[in-house]
Amino acid sequence: MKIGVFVCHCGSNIGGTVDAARVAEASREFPDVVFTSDTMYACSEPGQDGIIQAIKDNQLDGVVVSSCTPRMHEPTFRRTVERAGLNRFMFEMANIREHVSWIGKDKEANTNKAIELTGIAVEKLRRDQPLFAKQFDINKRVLVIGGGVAGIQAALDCADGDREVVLVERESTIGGKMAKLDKTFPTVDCSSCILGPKMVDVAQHPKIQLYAMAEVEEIGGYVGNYEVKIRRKAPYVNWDLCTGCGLCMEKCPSKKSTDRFNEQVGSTTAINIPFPQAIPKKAVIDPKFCIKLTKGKCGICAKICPTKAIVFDQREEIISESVGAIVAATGYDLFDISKYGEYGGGRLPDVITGLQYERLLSASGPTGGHVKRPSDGKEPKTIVFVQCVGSRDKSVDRPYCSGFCCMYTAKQAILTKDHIPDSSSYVFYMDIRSPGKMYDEFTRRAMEEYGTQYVRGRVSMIYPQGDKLMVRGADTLMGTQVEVEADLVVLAAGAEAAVGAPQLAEKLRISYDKYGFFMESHPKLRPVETNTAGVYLAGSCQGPKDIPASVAQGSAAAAKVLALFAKDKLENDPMISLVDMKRCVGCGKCVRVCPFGAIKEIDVRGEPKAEVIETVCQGCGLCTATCPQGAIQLSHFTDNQILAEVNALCQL
Amino acid sequence: MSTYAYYPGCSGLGTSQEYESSTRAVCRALGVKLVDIPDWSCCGSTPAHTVDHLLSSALAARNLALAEDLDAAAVITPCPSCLTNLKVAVHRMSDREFRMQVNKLLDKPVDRSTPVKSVLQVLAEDVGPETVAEMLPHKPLAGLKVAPYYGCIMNRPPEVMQFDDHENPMAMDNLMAALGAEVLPFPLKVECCGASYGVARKDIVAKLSGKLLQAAEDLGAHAVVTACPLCQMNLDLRQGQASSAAGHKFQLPVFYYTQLIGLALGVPQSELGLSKLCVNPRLALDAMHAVQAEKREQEAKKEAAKQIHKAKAA
Amino acid sequence: MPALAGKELRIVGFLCNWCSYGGADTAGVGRFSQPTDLRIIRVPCSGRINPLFVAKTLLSGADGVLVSGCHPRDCHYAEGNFYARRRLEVFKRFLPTMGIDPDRFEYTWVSASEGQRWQKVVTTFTEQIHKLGPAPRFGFAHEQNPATAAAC
Amino acid sequence: MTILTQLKEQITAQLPKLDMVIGWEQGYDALHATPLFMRAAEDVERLQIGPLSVHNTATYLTGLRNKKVGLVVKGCDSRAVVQLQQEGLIDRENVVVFGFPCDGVADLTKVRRLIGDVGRVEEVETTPTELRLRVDGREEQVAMSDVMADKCRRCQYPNALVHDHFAGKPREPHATSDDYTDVQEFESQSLETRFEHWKSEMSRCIRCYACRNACPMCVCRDHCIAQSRDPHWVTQDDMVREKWMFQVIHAMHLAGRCVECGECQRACPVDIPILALKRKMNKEIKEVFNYDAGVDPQAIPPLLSFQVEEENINERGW
Repeated sequence: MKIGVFVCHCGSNIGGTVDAARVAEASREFPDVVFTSDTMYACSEPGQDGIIQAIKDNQLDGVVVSSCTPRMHEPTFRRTVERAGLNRFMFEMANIREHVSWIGKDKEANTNKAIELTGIAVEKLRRDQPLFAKQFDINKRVLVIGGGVAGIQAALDCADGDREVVLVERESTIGGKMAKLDKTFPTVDCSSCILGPKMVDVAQHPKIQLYAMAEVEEIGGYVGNYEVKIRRKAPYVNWDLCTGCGLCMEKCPSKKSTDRFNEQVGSTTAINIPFPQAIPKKAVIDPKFCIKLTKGKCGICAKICPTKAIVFDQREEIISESVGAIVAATGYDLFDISKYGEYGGGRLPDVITGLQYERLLSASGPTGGHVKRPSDGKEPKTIVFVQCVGSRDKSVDRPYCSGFCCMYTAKQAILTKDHIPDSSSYVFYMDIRSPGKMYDEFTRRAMEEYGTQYVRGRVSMIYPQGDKLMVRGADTLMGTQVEVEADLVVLAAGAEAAVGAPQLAEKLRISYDKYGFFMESHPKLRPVETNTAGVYLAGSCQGPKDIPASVAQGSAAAAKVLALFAKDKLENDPMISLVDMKRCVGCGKCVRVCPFGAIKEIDVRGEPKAEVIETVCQGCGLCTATCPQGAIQLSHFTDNQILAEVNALCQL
Repeated sequence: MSTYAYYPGCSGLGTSQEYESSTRAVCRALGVKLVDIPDWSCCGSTPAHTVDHLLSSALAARNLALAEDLDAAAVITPCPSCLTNLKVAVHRMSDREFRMQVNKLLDKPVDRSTPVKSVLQVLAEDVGPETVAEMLPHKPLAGLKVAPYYGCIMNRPPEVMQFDDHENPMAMDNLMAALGAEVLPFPLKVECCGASYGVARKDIVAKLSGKLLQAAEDLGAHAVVTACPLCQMNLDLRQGQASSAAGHKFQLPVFYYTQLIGLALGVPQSELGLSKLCVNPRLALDAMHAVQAEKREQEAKKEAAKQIHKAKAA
Repeated sequence: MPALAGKELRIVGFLCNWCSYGGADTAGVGRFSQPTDLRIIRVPCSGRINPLFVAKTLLSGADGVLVSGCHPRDCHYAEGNFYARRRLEVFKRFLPTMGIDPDRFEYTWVSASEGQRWQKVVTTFTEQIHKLGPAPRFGFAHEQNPATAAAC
Repeated sequence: MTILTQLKEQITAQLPKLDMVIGWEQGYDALHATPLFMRAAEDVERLQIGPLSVHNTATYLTGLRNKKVGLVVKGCDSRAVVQLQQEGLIDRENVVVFGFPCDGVADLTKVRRLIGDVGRVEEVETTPTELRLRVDGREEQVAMSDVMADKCRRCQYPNALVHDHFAGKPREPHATSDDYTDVQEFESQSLETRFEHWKSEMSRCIRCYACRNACPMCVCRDHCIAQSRDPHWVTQDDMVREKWMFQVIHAMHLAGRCVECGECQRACPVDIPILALKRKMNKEIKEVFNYDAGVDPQAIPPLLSFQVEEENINERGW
């Protein structure tokens, strides 16, 4: 075998703390190495051309590049060696940047380490085999999980791209958090007026199959061929018959049901259509409050329903769908404000969240758009907004910024003045974060035109005094303690991962961070992809986002899906396990442990043997670590390759 | 019930004798067995830890070491300030290095970690308001409106104190409710009373304590209930100063919670020490009795009406 | 290849590609400085790591072996690290009977986002190995077999 | 009727339906038994059981997968049958198990250490408490208590755990639990002592692989990674490291599978105490997973399964 080793300086990134020339020089001593060079930027065009030239000039049949992490440029260099006529698996990388030059300044130790890492790459390469991908069919339907604005956008874009879309929404209506907003910043246009038409498009699009009140139960398969089980909860109403007339809501005697859509500001009826623009506009019975379902009598809705749509014995059902790609758009949920005991959230009725305040402002909300405080229904005259409740606070394990609270608080302060002209608003803030088009101008308007008083400092305590709330905080610009006597306090509750997000991530086999937000493949260059092929992210499930960013990411995810579906066949990753039939004793241990069901038992001349289903195998190698006699080997990570690396490092 | 190693604290022998004697009496009545830590010494109070963490912890730890021989379920003290010193010492000594340094200073090293609790925690958790309520079916304090005031250090910092909600504690509320008293939702439960500024800056204490008294009065309280000798002193002894600062005469008796439990349980006056309070406790107790009398009268009327009704029907 | 004489000990890491290798990359991107002893071998999943690789590495003269994978429940392949956890735990417990200090082998979980955690893991483990010092060795072939040596 | 006679009757009755029945007979001398493969009725006469019937008959099972095989088993042998059945390595319906109560077997290494290499033993008389050997006309007496195999002293399963026929009455277990005092004692020595112990023991290994060949759970046979080049786990170098590595491989491959029949150590021609490695592995498997191999044919082997929250594995803090 003839091996070429290329050591990258990466400008001064590697060259600064590793003697790249010496690494190249020393690599000449490794077995089978016939050519070495050091290059300024191996990944640049001249760098890649140099590799191709060297392969041709020296008839190399394998290449090692010592540079950055293979998670970054392995695909780049694989294409390079392929252009030079080699199989792309006859290539190895030594990571001498992230794992060497960037983590220490001792040039001698770094150089020695870089030489050794290059050495083990050579040893592995010496045992590499050319591998070839298999083609398989692709199912060009896409599953979108979550019907908030990001999911709606992704679904519509995919459907407009002529692909069938399965949209799954947990609540009984799509619209997500945006549907609950009164107005949007910085344009102060009506949220439901701009979202409503999109929701209607979803309902009417022939390519979109919407499952509301449904959750993803189980996901099997792999890119191009996912099998999804969807659990549809029982609304106790036959939605094929329900016309959404709302007669049942008028007559329902159980009027103390939890009003989820209105963020529990007030209560609603047990049979309920969350809001007039709901999609689908269908009634749902809350079994916790329905008198018929809890006590066995009542049934008024069933009597009154003009289409006889009420079905009290309806059961939930499991629906199976086959898709080729998945967009996760599960959004966010709000931080639990009762964790700040000193603010009295959950204890004091007039301390509410920003989203609850949106419902009080909204004309379709429980107060018909008149701001009335929850405790006594009085119109508040002094309103205090508290920023960063559950954001940028390590003490509650939420060190991140939720991103959109500064803006919506400014919006709410403006709207408050519009609703109650003789009111005064105070905003306690840490910093104003308004980096968006027209955003900073908007917060300035709140201060300058609308007279909102911004106080830079944290609130330390909120306590009732008579029918007022005393808000005590620091004004760090004045260097004093301030107390504001408020009628209503609105806490800008931070965004956190949606309830159940980690569980969904596990079903999707994607990573999530410690707060439950889904991990993208690369924070800058692959922001909508995940590390699981065929699974994409849109909206706040990846991290708190405002509406424009969520919509943009929804469209971006759709573009990724459409690009995937542009191919008629997909190629598998050939780094899969293969069985050496002679050595297999048919004990079936590999079959038992394989997480993907990718190994089956077959009969070879009366003897049981294992066989890998090549398009199902994901290449984890669990089987290889399980097989006692090493009869099943993961290509490109065989026992012998790993042993060769160990031996190269540990020969005494 | 287990035995507890009891640490009275210095103020228990001075300014808060009534807290000390009522605590012992209530514990006896509720079956909480106290064994005094032999030869106990000052915990370091407020000055020690401002000067030296090691010496301050050693002062507290000396008492913990002495308590080890008693084989008690916990070391308990009525005073929140002592409690803080003892707990902080335990907390700091969870660091091995620090523990070794402390032990070097002590004749008898600390080698076990006996839990440290307040008497309030023992009454609220180990005895429990349910038990107290069961002992008092006739609800002796019915009609008494109380504002429970915990002070700023009974529950804070939460990672050290590990007791109750640090922003909205309920232990004393629940015990008072068990006696039949009407517990008001006092919003300033954990506010500062001014603490030891009573000596250096009387004006601060007058202002802060005044605020507490005002809030209690606004709620219609007959009395404030405390669990801290210093809080009690600021609110009670300095009520006059607070009144002149506020330009409004407060007349709110300030009880130790153990005095009210003792009163309900029928502990003798000599141990309750109600006579040691500055603001006359009669003010509150009379109000309570008035409410109770009124209620009795109403019930009697109702009963009479019923009798008449029955007689007519007959 | 001997470890940098006098300065380094031989520490070999087996890291899963998706989480821990990425975590080590994140640590690099964040310039979180680390001791230089560790040599990382990349594998797709901690489930790929047969404990016998650890045995082989230790018997071949490594002073320490570190295995790191995705946190339990976060495995890119769903279950690999669950199996790895059982196997590696059993193997770690087996080491004392071989006369090898079990502290020479650790397994842990580091996600791709936990650059700082990776720095801490590497630093702590390297310190732990330096505290233990070089592992006992067999010496060369002729020293290992007295019979052969006598025949020489 | 003695247990042996009863056993012979049962075997004779079943033999026509079977390809063979495996038991023990006298070997090259009276002290050494050897496996007996009974194919015809007259073979059955040579069957012997008792303290000299040391071999694990289950070792042959996987090599006879497509045959109908009868097996005479001691308790420990039956655990190997259970384990093989659990792993799907044998078809239970092809195996007929003949059980009997086992009073424990002799460890011939102990006998030799006691009376020396005496050569050909002419006659052995066994009583419940003694072995009486006649060598060169002279008689040697050894107490069973001095030569009983260690595994028998702590045996909790003296009666076949699975059986289709059973001769005699089941006996009381020799022990009710195993506290692994041997492992604890070994580990009470310093790390250096332990390391040097194995270094010196392993240096005596002649790489005959008798330990592997005698092991009922070593089912890879010709494909054992000890002798393969792909994968190449151990080299042919005559080095302690390679020999030791093989024993670690054997122990690891037996983790959660070893039934402690002790055949590996018995078969070792140079008496390397390798059962200690498997004992240690079993101790840890028991501690972490509360699992005994070869007891329940329906159990799932611990290393081929997992729990999302492991009860006994603590994440170490970093």
